[in-house]
Amino acid sequence: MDELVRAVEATLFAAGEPMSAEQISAHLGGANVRDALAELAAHYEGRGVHLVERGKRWHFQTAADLAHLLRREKEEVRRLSRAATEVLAIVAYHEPVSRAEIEAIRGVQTAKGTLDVLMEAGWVRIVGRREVPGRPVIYATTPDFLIHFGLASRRDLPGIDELRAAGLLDPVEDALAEAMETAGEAESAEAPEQEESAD
Amino acid sequence: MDELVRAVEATLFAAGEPMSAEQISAHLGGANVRDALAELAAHYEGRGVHLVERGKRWHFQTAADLAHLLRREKEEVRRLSRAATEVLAIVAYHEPVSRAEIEAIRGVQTAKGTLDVLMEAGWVRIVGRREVPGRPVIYATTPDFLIHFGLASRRDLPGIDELRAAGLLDPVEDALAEAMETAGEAESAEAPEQEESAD
Amino acid sequence: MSGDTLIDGPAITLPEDDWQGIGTAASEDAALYLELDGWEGPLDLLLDLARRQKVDLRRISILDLVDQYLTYIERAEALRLELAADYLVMAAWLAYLKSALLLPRDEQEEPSAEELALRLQLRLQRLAAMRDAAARLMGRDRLGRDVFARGAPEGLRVDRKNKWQCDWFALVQAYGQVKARTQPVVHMVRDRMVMTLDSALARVSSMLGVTLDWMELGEFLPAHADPRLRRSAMASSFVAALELARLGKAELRQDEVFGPLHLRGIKA
Repeated sequence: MDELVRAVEATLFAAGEPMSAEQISAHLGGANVRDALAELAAHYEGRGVHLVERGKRWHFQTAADLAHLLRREKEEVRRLSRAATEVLAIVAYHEPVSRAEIEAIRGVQTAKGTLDVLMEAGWVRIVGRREVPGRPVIYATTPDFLIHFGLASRRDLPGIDELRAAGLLDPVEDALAEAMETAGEAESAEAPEQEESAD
Repeated sequence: MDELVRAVEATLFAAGEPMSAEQISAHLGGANVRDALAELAAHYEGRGVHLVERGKRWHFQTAADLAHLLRREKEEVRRLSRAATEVLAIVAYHEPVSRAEIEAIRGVQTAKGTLDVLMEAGWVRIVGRREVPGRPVIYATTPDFLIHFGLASRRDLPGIDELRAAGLLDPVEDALAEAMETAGEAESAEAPEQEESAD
Repeated sequence: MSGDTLIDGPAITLPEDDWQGIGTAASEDAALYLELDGWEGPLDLLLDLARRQKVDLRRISILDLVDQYLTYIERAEALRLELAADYLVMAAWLAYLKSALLLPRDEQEEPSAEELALRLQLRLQRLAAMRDAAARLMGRDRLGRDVFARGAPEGLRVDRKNKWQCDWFALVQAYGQVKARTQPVVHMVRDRMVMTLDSALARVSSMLGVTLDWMELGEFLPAHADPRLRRSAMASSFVAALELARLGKAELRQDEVFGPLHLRGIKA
């Protein structure tokens, strides 16, 4: 391999920025580097790296068709936190629902980040604003939510009585469970109208 | 040209630092890149840029024989004091090694700062403690050390095989014991009856 | 560095010309000084002297080496130079070693002078080996000095994207737990007809006053009461019967286990 070609190759490889033929030449003691540049460009054609000339200055760059290799997305599977799961459940059962309403139901403040996570996951989206003072943003679930959880529609979400029958509720006092049952039934029956009337 | 070879070439050209075969593979969706690496290394042999393996990690670098062309505009690398170079050599050839062991070889106290300089350069690191009274910290070289000095592995350390064969990496005590034994044998050769009775 | 070590040439004349450790003072002011900092301690100086023997370190003459060291230190003292303590300690030790080496072998103490000399020799070999290794290491093609990585790598970016995981069960359970946690606790006791113990006592004792015959407990209950009231009345009347018996106002009879309970009043 020609020594000058090697020298040009190494110079351009190590250079911190693109170099003109004159700069390369000056760097290599005044040699004429045109032929060497042409030979290198031809050699790298079709390889994973190309020698390209941009505005009279030369540099190596990754082949355009491999650019996707430089930026890769890596998916990390992460379990939804307990708080986020609760918020998601509340949105699913009560949608559309504002953050203040979610907080009222959970009995604790809901960090903004929790809703962001659910939106990042693609399960919750903003569907508008409630026409009450402050015009709070209201949230609802997305079609992706139904797909992910294998639900044909939101009506497939089990009612409280079913939850208890399935043993999904923590053991509680009979009176409490009884009260909840009544409340739950009333709620599931009234829920749609209630939401609308709240507007 | 093989697409995988192109992809490996592009990845290593673009990478900011050396990559192991596993890292390259992970970046390229799990492909087996060993053959591609070998092919690339062979292709670049003799060119102005080489593909080299240092401590199981691969990177491109300019050919060593072109150093005179490239050096002039580059900053001179950090000059190490004589003490620091000696300490570095002792760590590299004896690792893992405690400060007391370094001092035993050099015959002088080693300033804490000397080891700090080597750790700051990224060539030496603490790898644990020796389980002897006082539990002294022990030092070893880093992957960056191999990269900087162009060593594929510690086995490439200049003259390490000869030093080991000559027993020069063994502690003085061991060598002394061995030498005394040899001397004893030589002596006993002169007085065979004594030696046999001692057996 | 040895190059920094300055000493006036004529003042200390060492046997060989290729002396590496000591240079000639650049200035003519005749200020003689010896910079022992040029060596990293006595062992370093000894190694320098040993190398001047121009033989393999395995074959150096320890006696010659000791002599050279002691000469060096004596001259330094003659020049009234301050010597670091460790150089003097080494000098004293070497003087001892020399005298021991000169003794007939039988008179030597343990450890023998030969062993001490050998130990010194081994140490010098090891230091020399590491010094050479360091020089060879530094002379390699070093990244950033002799070989160069790509000047402007594009860099590989891995954008991490979270894929959130949650299942139906967790979702539904979470909702159930929110409900269980936040539902106001309402304890409702239904209005129930009961017969209190007081009223049972009054009723039973007044009915006992009417007749002296044995009466079964059931006969004391309200005849057409609601079944739930009857259960309450039965319990209260039983406790009332026990209370009246305790007070000596009535006596109880039960003919068999779980059989009907009879009671009658006792005349005061």
